[in-house]
Amino acid sequence: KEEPKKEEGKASEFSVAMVTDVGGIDDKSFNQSAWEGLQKFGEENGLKKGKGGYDYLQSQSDADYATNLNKLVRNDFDLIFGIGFLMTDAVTEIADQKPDNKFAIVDSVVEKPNVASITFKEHEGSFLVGVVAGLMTKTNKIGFVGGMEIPLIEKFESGFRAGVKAVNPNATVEVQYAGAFDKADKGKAIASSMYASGIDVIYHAAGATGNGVFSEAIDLKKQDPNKEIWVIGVDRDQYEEGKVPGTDKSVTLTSMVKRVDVAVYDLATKTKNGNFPGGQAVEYGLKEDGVGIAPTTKNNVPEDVLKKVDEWKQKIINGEVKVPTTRDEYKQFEASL
Amino acid sequence: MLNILEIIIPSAIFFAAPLIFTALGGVFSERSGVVNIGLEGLMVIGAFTGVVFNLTFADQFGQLTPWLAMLVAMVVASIFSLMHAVAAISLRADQVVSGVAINFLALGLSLFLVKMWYGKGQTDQVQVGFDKIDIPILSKIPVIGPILFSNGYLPSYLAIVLAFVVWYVIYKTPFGLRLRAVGEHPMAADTMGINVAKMRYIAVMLSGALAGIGGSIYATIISRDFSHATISGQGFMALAAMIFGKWHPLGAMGAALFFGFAQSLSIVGQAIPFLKNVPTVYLLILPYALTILALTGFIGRADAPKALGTPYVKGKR
Amino acid sequence: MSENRLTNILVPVFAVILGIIAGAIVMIISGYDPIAGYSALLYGAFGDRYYIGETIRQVTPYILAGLAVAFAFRTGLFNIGVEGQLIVGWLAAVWVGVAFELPKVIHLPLAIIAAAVAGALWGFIPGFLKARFRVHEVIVTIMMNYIALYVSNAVIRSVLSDQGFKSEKIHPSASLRSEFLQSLTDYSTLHYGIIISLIAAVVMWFLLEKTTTGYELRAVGFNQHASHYAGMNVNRNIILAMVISGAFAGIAGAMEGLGTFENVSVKAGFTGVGFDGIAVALLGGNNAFGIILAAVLFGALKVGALEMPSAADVPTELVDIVIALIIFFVASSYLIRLVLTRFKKEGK
Amino acid sequence: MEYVIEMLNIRKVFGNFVANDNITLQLKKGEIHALLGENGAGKSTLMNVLFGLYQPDGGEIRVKGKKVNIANPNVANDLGIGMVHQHFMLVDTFTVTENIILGSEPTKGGQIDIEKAEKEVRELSERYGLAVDPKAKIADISVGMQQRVEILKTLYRGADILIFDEPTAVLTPQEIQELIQIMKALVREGKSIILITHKLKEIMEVCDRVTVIRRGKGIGTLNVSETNPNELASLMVGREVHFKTEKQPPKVGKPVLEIENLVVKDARGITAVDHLNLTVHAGEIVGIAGVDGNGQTELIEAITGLIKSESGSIRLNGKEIRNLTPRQITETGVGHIPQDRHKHGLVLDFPIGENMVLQTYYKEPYSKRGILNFKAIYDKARQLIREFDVRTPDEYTKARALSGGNQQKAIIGREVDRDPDLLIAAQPTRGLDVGAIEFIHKRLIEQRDKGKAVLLVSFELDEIMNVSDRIAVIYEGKIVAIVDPKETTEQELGLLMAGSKRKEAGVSS
Ligand SMILES: Nc1ncnc2c1ncn2[C@@H]1O[C@H](COP(=O)(O)OP(=O)(O)OP(=O)(O)O)[C@@H](O)[C@H]1O
Ligand SMILES: Nc1ncnc2c1ncn2[C@@H]1O[C@H](COP(=O)(O)OP(=O)(O)OP(=O)(O)O)[C@@H](O)[C@H]1O
Ligand SMILES: [Mg+2]
Ligand SMILES: [Mg+2]
Repeated sequence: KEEPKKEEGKASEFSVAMVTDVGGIDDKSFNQSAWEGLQKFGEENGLKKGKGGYDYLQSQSDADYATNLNKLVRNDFDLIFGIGFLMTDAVTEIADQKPDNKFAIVDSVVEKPNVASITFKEHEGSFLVGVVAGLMTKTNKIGFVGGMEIPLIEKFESGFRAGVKAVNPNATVEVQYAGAFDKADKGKAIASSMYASGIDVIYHAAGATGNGVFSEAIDLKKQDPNKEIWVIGVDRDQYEEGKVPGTDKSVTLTSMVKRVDVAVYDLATKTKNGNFPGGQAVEYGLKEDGVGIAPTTKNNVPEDVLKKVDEWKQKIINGEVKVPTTRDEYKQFEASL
Repeated sequence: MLNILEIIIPSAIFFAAPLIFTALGGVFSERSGVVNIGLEGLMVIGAFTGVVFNLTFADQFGQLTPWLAMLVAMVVASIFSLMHAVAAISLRADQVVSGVAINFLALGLSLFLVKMWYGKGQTDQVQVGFDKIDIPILSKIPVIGPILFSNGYLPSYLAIVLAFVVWYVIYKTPFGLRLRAVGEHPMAADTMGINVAKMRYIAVMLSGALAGIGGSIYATIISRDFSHATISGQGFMALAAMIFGKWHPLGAMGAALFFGFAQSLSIVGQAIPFLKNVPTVYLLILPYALTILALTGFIGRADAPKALGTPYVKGKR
Repeated sequence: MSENRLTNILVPVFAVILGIIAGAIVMIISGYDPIAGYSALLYGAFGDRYYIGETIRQVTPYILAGLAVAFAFRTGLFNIGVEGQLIVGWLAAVWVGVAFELPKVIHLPLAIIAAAVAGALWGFIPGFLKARFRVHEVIVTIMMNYIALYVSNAVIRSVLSDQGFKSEKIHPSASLRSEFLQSLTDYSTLHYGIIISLIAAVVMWFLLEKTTTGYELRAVGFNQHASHYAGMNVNRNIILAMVISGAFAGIAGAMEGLGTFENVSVKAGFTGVGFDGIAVALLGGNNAFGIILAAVLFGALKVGALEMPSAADVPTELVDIVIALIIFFVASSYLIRLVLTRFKKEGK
Repeated sequence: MEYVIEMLNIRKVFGNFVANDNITLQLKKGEIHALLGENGAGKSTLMNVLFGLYQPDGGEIRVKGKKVNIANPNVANDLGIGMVHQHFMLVDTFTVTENIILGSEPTKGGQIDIEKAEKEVRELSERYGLAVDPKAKIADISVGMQQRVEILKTLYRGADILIFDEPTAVLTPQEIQELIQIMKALVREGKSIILITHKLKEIMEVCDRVTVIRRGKGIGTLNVSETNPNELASLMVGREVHFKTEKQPPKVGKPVLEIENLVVKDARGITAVDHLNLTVHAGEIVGIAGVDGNGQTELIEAITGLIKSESGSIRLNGKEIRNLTPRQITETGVGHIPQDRHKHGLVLDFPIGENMVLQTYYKEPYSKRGILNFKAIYDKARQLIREFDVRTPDEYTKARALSGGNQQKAIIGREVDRDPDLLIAAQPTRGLDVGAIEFIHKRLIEQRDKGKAVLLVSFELDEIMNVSDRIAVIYEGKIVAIVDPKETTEQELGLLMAGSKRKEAGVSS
């Protein structure tokens, strides 16, 4: 259970809460990250967890989003986050119904005056890990495992492929979708077939399905410690997930981190200070430090590669390189190389 | 082509192993006349117990942990299945209803405990899993060695061996004969001095034990943690495998391997050149469509044990 | 006779009470406050007109899913495929809701019928395979669930959207939503679907108990040989039972598509409503009226549970435990009956 | 006097119902002792108490003078008591041997020693003249052989006291004779036997003593040599019983059922009915006599449309009905009292009332435009219950709760009430007591007298001889002889049924 927070910060004038999708605040992904941001905000402002402070509600099914958002409205939270693109409709609807309340949505855009939208340039972060993969691969065969084939994940895919191609035109990227974000068995089977076919780096954007990718890589590594195979994590720093038991090594090459916590913290602070960006869509990219590669990358990636990554990062930030977000854009990007 | 088989077959076997264990459990239970659609829930308990044990005791037991976790999961799931046994055998419950209750309870209880113990919706990742192995000697056989005996997990091979053991037990030993008698005609068994209730209790608990193993190896090898999504439908697939295999241990194993094969084909298929342009949805539904086709085409009707689903009440005609 | 009927009613009531008591014990053992927990639950289900609206909204598909399971059950078939039939029904309803623009009196019924037909078709396949090839309906319906999930996702992606993850919103003319109901319940997602599901319950009762078709279906469910002997077409009845069951499930999907969500999105997994329908049907004793009550109970538990973590710090999973125990006690009704008879005897 | 079994003042109560009310039965060593009573008199209950399936609520049991408590069948087995149940206790999917050894299997290294078991079974079967095939599946063997398996089960366990609960109800005359020989052989080996049967002739033939019970009460024990069937019947029923059913000479009319060259295959694809010819006229009862398994079942199922026939012709009142659906055939005017009342005759979980309209529910007045009219249905049910003396608490009671005899009466009521031109009755009195049999025979004759054609299939020669106006003997799927019951004997019929050709004319093929 939650450790009791400082009690003196009694019902202050500003309260904030979020609704997670079914993943919950410990999904090792954006829900967890968002909650970390909210916790940080709450603690720094002396709020307590619960009504009148900061809080979250977890949804048990798609049908719960609206109910949970509504519940938070009823509990008079000043700013209410819907976490995840799945919540788009529910946020749109409640924003209409409660025009006097302030809402925010992460990973999607809702065009309402009382909704602030937060999205990320996942393609930019993916591009960077793509650069890492392209430079680190020995076999010139790289894999991408997506959760579901939806536009959001397509952004990861396109950015990643662009990053690989940019630094290593000879490398091929094999793309597979598991069809779900919670099918570790499929993740494992896909990883197994990819590694068996000579792929040595797999980037997963597949939530819990990615657990299977990690488990396969770890098992292979345990069987043959000399095997050079890697996983690239997503959303958070997944270095720990890649730890090979009995060693201090990790199969995690790098991770594409998405700073939902930063964005959530940011927006909550703005709103508290009376600068609620209602009706706006704020996009967090490399420039805003909203996406990037994990600091643990240095454990497995040599200095010169990191340097290259930094160069590309600068190019993206100053607009020299426009990272593709769809497959069509990727085709153009590829042609332009 | 061989290369493709080297990819498909080991992954088929690893997909199939938890299903084989669980389906064999189902064979015991249903052969004794007790419907067990609670297999899903029993797998959940197995997965939960296996992961929690592994996380808690990995430091003490080291490499032995996953095996001990498997045994503990077996015991706990078997105790849990007692609920189904009491309801279905002693309390004459509708066995389907009781099985549904088991499924709900297993998931609710284990997630409740996870929240209580770990303060979150899922456990951490287990650190000590089963190792991938090449079976000595056998894996050196040309052609089939790499396909069948390399890159596998010991529990997977154990599952296949167990199917033969179960076959032996059910068809060659007095215990098996009595078990089948109880499932076909409990009153006849009763008049022959066989304790129907006792046989059924044993059978249901065996089903719990085996489903517990199935769940725990699934969680340890594949998901590595326990959450609401760890076991999602595998128990039902095992049930299907058991019916598909006509309540026969080797049939159930064959069906489970078939599911594993279809599943693995649907994944690896995306990488096979001539399947590459097939829309993914066709590959995704492949395992399920193939199963239906197989049932329709060449398996035909399966006869369930005659007394399946009916509580035995002494002296009732 | 009437004493028997009384027992039939008392059994689920006792099961519910025992389930709730057991849930309280679980809470006490694990260090939660059962009174706070249940108060939160109750408040979250009925404490406010908004919550009442949400509860009724949740009850709506439960009734239909329960009817679908029960209908098959009564005719001797176990339809685990309600989930898949619901998904295709949902898809079909939204498809019609998006693709056409018609007057409401035509559009709404058309969308619901489309859902019923889609569900019926999904039920037809296992029914047909059972009738024609004696293939066990349990396996086929399990497999059909997965096929429904993947196929509907593919359709949403490639037909109902441009590789997107959800369809457009349905036209208002196909919607079950109503300003009136929303204003009545302070913007809950309550919609007119509840009326449809209540009508469906009456239809099921009437069809099964009062018509010759229902007579045949029940006869086939109990004894195929005697039904064949009596001149009934056994195979036709097996198929019909699955088709009607599937139609109920399809309409349950329409409730989600035309009422609760007004669109359909790619699903990562099952909705669970179809599986909960099994429990609803069983608790409701597979009869229409019982199913309504059971659906209300389940709906209230599910919606009310959302209030428990925030108001009483109790994990929502507790409700799943309570539900499971209730089903368990219903299953073990023999025990309750035994106690009841003992009690009655002593009372005399 | 040495008694091997003494059941003294046994009382057994089910709920409020006293099934055994202080019944006493004493069995001497080496005797065959009959237990006689109407359906539901409590015979099976008493024997189940002795075999340990039920616990008595009063009285005591002594075995060889020693008071015992038979808590379960295992105890009974240990005391040397074996029981051949009224409803066979055999696992269909097992072999003969597996059924026999079940529960006391010989093993070798933890594995069933099936060879040893088969050898023992073979030895045992030779010793007592109980011919069985140890390797055959129960589902594939005849009822007679199944019964021999039941007997072997008890002998295998070393029983020397054997209980036979209505063993002859399901047997053909030949098989009954064989069984009688077997019982005599068993007694010669020093075994003692309790035999339950409704057939007084059998009692007279093989039994030494007989105990009669009526409605749960013991009426008394008699020496068979000092009594006669009439006395036994009236003791059992409590009134006079007529064995020969009175009937007028038939007024034979036009042909109703005409079968020509009918060929039917059984479930395994073997020809069961082989170019069979048969005609049944209005106003006559044709009885089909034959040993079980000579195509009777397939013949009836083909006529009633339950299975498809290969070729030939079946005409009803001149109209071809071969391979029509059961419903079309029923509507043409065929009524059918099926052989297996639980499987075909009734939906056991329906109330009696709904069972009464199983073929007519879709017609007025029972339904109109697809809506059932329960008032009409239950009115009809009440009428039939009254007319056919169906003993049931009410018309809402589930058919399952009725005794076999009453279930049968309900079926007959339903079929007769539809007023069919052809009534097919298959084993209509199997397992019923004399009172019920008398009632049913009267009803069949009543139909005939109303100008209907009746086709009766029965393994009971008595019944065939008594009720039929003409007897058609079926052998290997053909009608091998048509005889007049007044001009034949049981011996002759028995020979014909066994396939020996008749010298005189009248042989049709
Ligand atoms: N398990 C039971 N529960 C309740 N009542 C029973 C049970 N078994 C038998 N009875 C009652 O006991 C009576 C005697 O039944 P029993 O089977 O002993 O009759 P029977 O003499 O063997 O009849 P039959 O000649 O038809 O075999 C029945 O009429 C029935 O009312
Ligand atoms: N288990 C039981 N519970 C309640 N009543 C029973 C039970 N078994 C039998 N009976 C009652 O026993 C009575 C006679 O049953 P029984 O089976 O002895 O009849 P029967 O004429 O021998 O039937 P059958 O021809 O099937 O042997 C019926 O009235 C029935 O209600
Ligand atoms: Mg009887
Ligand atoms: Mg009897």
